[in-house]
Amino acid sequence: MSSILFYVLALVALLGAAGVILAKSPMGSVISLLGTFFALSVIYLLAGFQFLAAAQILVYAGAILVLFLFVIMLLNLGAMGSRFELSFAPLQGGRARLAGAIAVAFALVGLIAAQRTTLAATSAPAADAPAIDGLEGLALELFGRYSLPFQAVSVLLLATMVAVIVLAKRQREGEHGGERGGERGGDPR
Amino acid sequence: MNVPTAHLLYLSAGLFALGVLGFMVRRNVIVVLMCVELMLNAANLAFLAASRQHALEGKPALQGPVFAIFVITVAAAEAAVGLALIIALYRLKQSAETDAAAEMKG
Amino acid sequence: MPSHESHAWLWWIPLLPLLGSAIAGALHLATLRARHGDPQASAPASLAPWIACGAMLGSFVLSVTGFLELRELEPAARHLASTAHDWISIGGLDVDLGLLLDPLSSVMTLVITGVGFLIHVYASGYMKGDKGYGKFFAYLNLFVFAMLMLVLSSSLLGVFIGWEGVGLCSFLLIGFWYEKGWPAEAAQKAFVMNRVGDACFLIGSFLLIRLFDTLDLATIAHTVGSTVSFTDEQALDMSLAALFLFGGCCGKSAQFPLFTWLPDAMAGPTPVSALIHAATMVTSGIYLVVRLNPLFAASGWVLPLIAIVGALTALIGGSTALVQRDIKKVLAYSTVSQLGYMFLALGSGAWAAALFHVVTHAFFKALLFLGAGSVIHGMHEEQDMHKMGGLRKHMPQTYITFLAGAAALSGLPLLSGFFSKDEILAHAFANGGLYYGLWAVGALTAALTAYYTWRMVALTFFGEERFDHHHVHPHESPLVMTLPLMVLAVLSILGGVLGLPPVLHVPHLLAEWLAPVTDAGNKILAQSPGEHHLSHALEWVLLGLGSAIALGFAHTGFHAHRHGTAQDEFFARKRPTLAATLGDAWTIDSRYARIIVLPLRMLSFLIAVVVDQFAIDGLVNGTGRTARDIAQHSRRAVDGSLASYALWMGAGALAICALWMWS
Amino acid sequence: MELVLLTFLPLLGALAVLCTPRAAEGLQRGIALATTLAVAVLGVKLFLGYDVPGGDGAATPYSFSLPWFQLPWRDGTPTQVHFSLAMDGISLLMVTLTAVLMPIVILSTWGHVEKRVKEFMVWMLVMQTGMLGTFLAVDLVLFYFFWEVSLIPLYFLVGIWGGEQRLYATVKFFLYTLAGSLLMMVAIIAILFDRGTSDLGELIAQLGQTPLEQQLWYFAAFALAFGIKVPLLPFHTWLPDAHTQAPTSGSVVLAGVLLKMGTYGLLRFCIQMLPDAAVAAAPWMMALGAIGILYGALLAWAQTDLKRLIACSSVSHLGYVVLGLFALTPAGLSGGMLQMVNHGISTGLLFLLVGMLYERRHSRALDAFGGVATVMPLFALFWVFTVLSSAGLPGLNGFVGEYLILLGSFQSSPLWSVIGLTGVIFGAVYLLMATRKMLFGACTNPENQRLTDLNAREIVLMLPLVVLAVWLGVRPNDFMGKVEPDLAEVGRRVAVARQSTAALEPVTPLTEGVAAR
Repeated sequence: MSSILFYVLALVALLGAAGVILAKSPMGSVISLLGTFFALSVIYLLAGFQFLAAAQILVYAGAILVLFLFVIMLLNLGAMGSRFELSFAPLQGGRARLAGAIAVAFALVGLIAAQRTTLAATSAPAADAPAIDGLEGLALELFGRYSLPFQAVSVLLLATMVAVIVLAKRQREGEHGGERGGERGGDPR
Repeated sequence: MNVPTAHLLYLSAGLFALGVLGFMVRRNVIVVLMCVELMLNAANLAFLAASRQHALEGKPALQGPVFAIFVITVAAAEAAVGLALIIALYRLKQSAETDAAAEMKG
Repeated sequence: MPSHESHAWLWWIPLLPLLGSAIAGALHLATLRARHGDPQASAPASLAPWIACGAMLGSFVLSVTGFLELRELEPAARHLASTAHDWISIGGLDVDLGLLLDPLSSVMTLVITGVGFLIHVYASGYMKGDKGYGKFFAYLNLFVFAMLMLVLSSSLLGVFIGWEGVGLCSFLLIGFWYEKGWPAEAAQKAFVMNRVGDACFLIGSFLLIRLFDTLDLATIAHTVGSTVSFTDEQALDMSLAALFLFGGCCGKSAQFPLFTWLPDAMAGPTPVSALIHAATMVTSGIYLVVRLNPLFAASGWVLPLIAIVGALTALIGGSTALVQRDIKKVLAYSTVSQLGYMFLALGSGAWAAALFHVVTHAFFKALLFLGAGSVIHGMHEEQDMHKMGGLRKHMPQTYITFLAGAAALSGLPLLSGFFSKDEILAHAFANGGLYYGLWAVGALTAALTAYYTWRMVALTFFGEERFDHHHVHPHESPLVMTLPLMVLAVLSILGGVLGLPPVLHVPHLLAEWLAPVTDAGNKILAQSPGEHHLSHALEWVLLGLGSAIALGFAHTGFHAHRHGTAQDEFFARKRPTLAATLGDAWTIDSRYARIIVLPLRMLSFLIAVVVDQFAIDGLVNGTGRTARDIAQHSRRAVDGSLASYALWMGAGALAICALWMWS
Repeated sequence: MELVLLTFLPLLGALAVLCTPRAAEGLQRGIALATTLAVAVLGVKLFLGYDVPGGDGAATPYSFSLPWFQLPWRDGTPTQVHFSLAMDGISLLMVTLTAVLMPIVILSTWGHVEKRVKEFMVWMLVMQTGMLGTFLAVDLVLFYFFWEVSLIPLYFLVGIWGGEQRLYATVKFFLYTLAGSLLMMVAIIAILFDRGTSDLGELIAQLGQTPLEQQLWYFAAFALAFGIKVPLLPFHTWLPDAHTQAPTSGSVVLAGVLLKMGTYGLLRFCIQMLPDAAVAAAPWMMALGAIGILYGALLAWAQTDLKRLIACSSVSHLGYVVLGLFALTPAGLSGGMLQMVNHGISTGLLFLLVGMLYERRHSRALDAFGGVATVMPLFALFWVFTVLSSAGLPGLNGFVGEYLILLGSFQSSPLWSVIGLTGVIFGAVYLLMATRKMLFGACTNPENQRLTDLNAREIVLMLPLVVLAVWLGVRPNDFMGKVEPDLAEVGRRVAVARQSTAALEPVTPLTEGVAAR
């Protein structure tokens, strides 16, 4: 029974992904992306990764997508009230055809790579088998072997925060630097 | 679910291909960023599929999730910086179209 | 082999002229500096002729003492070798520079220094007042030094030093009046043609090294003379060596292929023509062949070739001299013709006869050139015979001496020319076979010689005076010029005594004197087929025939032109094409210009412009340009649109995946 | 120890010049002249003191070695690169020529270098260090180091003080030579890692064992690098440009010494170090040399610019040297060696004379002159003397070298020797053509009439070279006596190689074709 659920969720994920590309307004893309994330989260659950399913929802859907939403609202890009339309405009034109070809090629590469791996089909695990990413195993791994990358990632996050503040801060008058283009007349360039 | 790992990987390939397509086709920078997120998710899925396979064969399978976690954090950082850039770009050019910023040419 | 104790004094024979040349040169430079002061000062240079003549006299005296010393020694051991200076001992090549006075070189030194001294005395009068007075004597003495080195050196490379030194001095002296422009071209032509000959000379020397592993002339002559049989490979090398050495001689002694420089060399002052282009330099080729006579004797087919080239050159020279209007050109072509005779003699194996003709020719040709010089000097640089005539009244001494020279040249009986020329013809006749034809050509040329000589005498000294009197006042040359003429006249008349024909039962002085040198060659020739001596009766017939030809054609030549240039105009009108071709030495020179010089000049232009600038340079600059173009194109790809960058990234990532998949 | 002093004395001089104030040009010239004179004195002392090493292979009297740096090699053991200089018979003549020529070059700059004298002197002295080092280096890496050091200064000398299109000329010259030397570097590295040592002595002993195929590849790389520098036929187009645009002193040094680094390299690294490959490639190199002679001569004949004509004559003269060296006979090798020195002297003199003419008349076109001899007799005297020395008149220096080369090449292959011999004829043609156009004829052009004759400085400048030319012509043994043993040694090694290659199956044309490029 759960295999059928997987294929349904797979389809949902793919449609969501397509939705992201084809949505007319960025708001539409955000929503379809949200759909993909939910589908993926359930797939993780089915595959036995409980922690990661939760993480997917909390971090991806909860944090990153909210951030996107926030930015779209801030720059009022998406037409608020409109329906969720799709438009195939981006797929027209020579450039799009080339992009399509590259995307198809990537898909093929992925498929061939997947076939080549020796991962034969296996029997279903017992329904109540413990989660693969059991917390204590994961914690031991994360803070044991991968403690260095863990520290590195935390530094990365710190750096990102600093960068974001500097980049997005609105320049108040009297401070030089940053927004030069705007204040002083037309830039000669 | 006794779905063969290969199918999981097909899904991941499909998602990745769509991500790439969006990345190259869309003109709105925010959607491009989203496609990048999509690609990263596809990668995550592939990690976990492999980890699931190792777990089913009884081998230690914790590397997958750990990498997935790292991918998530990196994706978060990348999205944050990307969006900050978009805000700065928007303030400069009043538009989020990729073609707006075309001065940096050879 | 050379006597053991070394005669260091021999070195003084060539070194005296060298010293003279250095001092004269210094004097010339002194006058240059003095001339910066006042343009007329030429005091220092006036010393130059005394020093030059002194040096010549000194070396003549030394040559005579050397000759006398040789006479005491009994014939087989007549060699005076000097201390050898170790010149090159590099890379397996050992060359020692030493001087060797033996009968052959002593005769040559006597002629060079003797006639040279007379010419120096003459030149001190002829060149007086010339701006480069000191420089002239410096070059003249340098020339004599080079000629003496050529004649006295014991090794072939020593000869080559003289060989090129002589070429250099003839270049400097022909182009002496370089302000006039065309003498410089004549000088360059002479030097380049000599260089062609020298290149053949060098190849000959390489072959000799390959054969005998030494360049010492005595050893080479000795080895060839004493070796009984040669392998055919060696024989080929020897004939090739002989051929190439003969090529060198052609260049230097103006024989058929390389003779066109001699008539142009008349651009130089007349004493130069007398010394270099009559008496000494042009005879160096004959000296070399006589010096290596065993090699040439044993070289099989090369000897007849030399004879043919000699006869051909004689004919060309003789026929061209018939129609020349410039008195010096007549003498120049006559020299070419007489040199042809000498090589005809060498070709028929008569080494002594050839050298005898060298000596007599030196006397009467120098006399004729100096006589012509005195005429030109008197006529204020006028050289065209059609503008002369009746000068015998104005220049009696020059006229008489000129007559003696002309008589000797045309071979009138009992004079030196008669004996030497007929001896050559007799030897040619004796060889039989092919040489009969060559004898006929020789006899014909003897007739032509008599004709053009007396035509020259008639046009210059007889008939009415064809020059305008108020401009030109012909006058007799000063004593310092006419005295050498008289001495040379006496020598031309009595010169025959050196080599009286055997039929008169009187010893042939020169042949006996040269015996030690020419024996080896004669022995080899004796072995070759064909009888080589004439019966007495046949000799008398030949003598009679020779004198008949000489007298007859001299008479016709003189009387045809006695009354002026009518005969020349008549001939030019009736046979214009023949007159033109003969006038231009059978158009050989213009053909050289068209067939050799022009294509080479085009080739050099082709190389310089097409191959060098266009092809190779084009290639080099081309690579530079293509690099820049590639950079230009790739710059356009960076056009600032994010979308295209995204595409490039996608394609790049795809390529890497594909590569990774299929590696 | 003297070798280190000899090599780095010019560098000290350069530093001294650097410390002088910019305006003190007289002082700068003085220091440069003093340094070069000191180097000349030291060079001559070393030359005179050089006694031929006794038995075979005895250590050469002057040698100096110091470990320099290490390079990782196979299985951990590092290769040691030495800073080793040594002067043996082969480099003796060239070192002395470099030392003696430089003071003359510096003295000649009084006439034509006015602006930025300080940098000029510094670059000249640095170049001298580079040149001396190149001839003395006995370690491949060190050789390459000095090769580059001597290359860069000339780029600036021609580039700053040159003629009108100096930039084009100097960039072309620099890139051309650099491309060649990079290839050489590849070969050096390959040898270093193949044999584990870069010391010439050991390499000479060991390189015999490497397979002929590999030797040919090394030979090709070295021959190409040196071929460009010599310049051999197809790679010569940079020389006329570099010479016409270079200042007089620059072209004297370029012609006098730098071109010989190419032929010296051919002798040292292509023949002495790789005898088997040299024997295999000899016919091709002799062909290039002989054709180069004719090509250079015809090229010179068609030139209208005087300096370009002399540059093309250098192509022809160095064709002789290559013809001589690759004849691989004792006469050829010694002739090639001697001709290197001769060419330095006669072409150096020619360029000095053209420089003096250029300083007075500011034109190099042949047609601009005519009848100069009437106005400048002393100049005419020196010019005719140098032309004769360059054309190889016996009694002057050109002849002995030329004769030995032609004799040597005749012994190994008569065809190329005869072709080279025609070069003798054309050599006279273009030199005399230039002399006639310039010196003889009537002096009509008013500008020519105002020319002043040579002054004392210029005569003193040329006297040493004139004396050397006559001395080399009359007594060449004094110079070659010291060089003979080493060249004989090279000749012996080549003879041995010739037998062994004759025993080997003949080299397949392919590899030979490779070696030819």
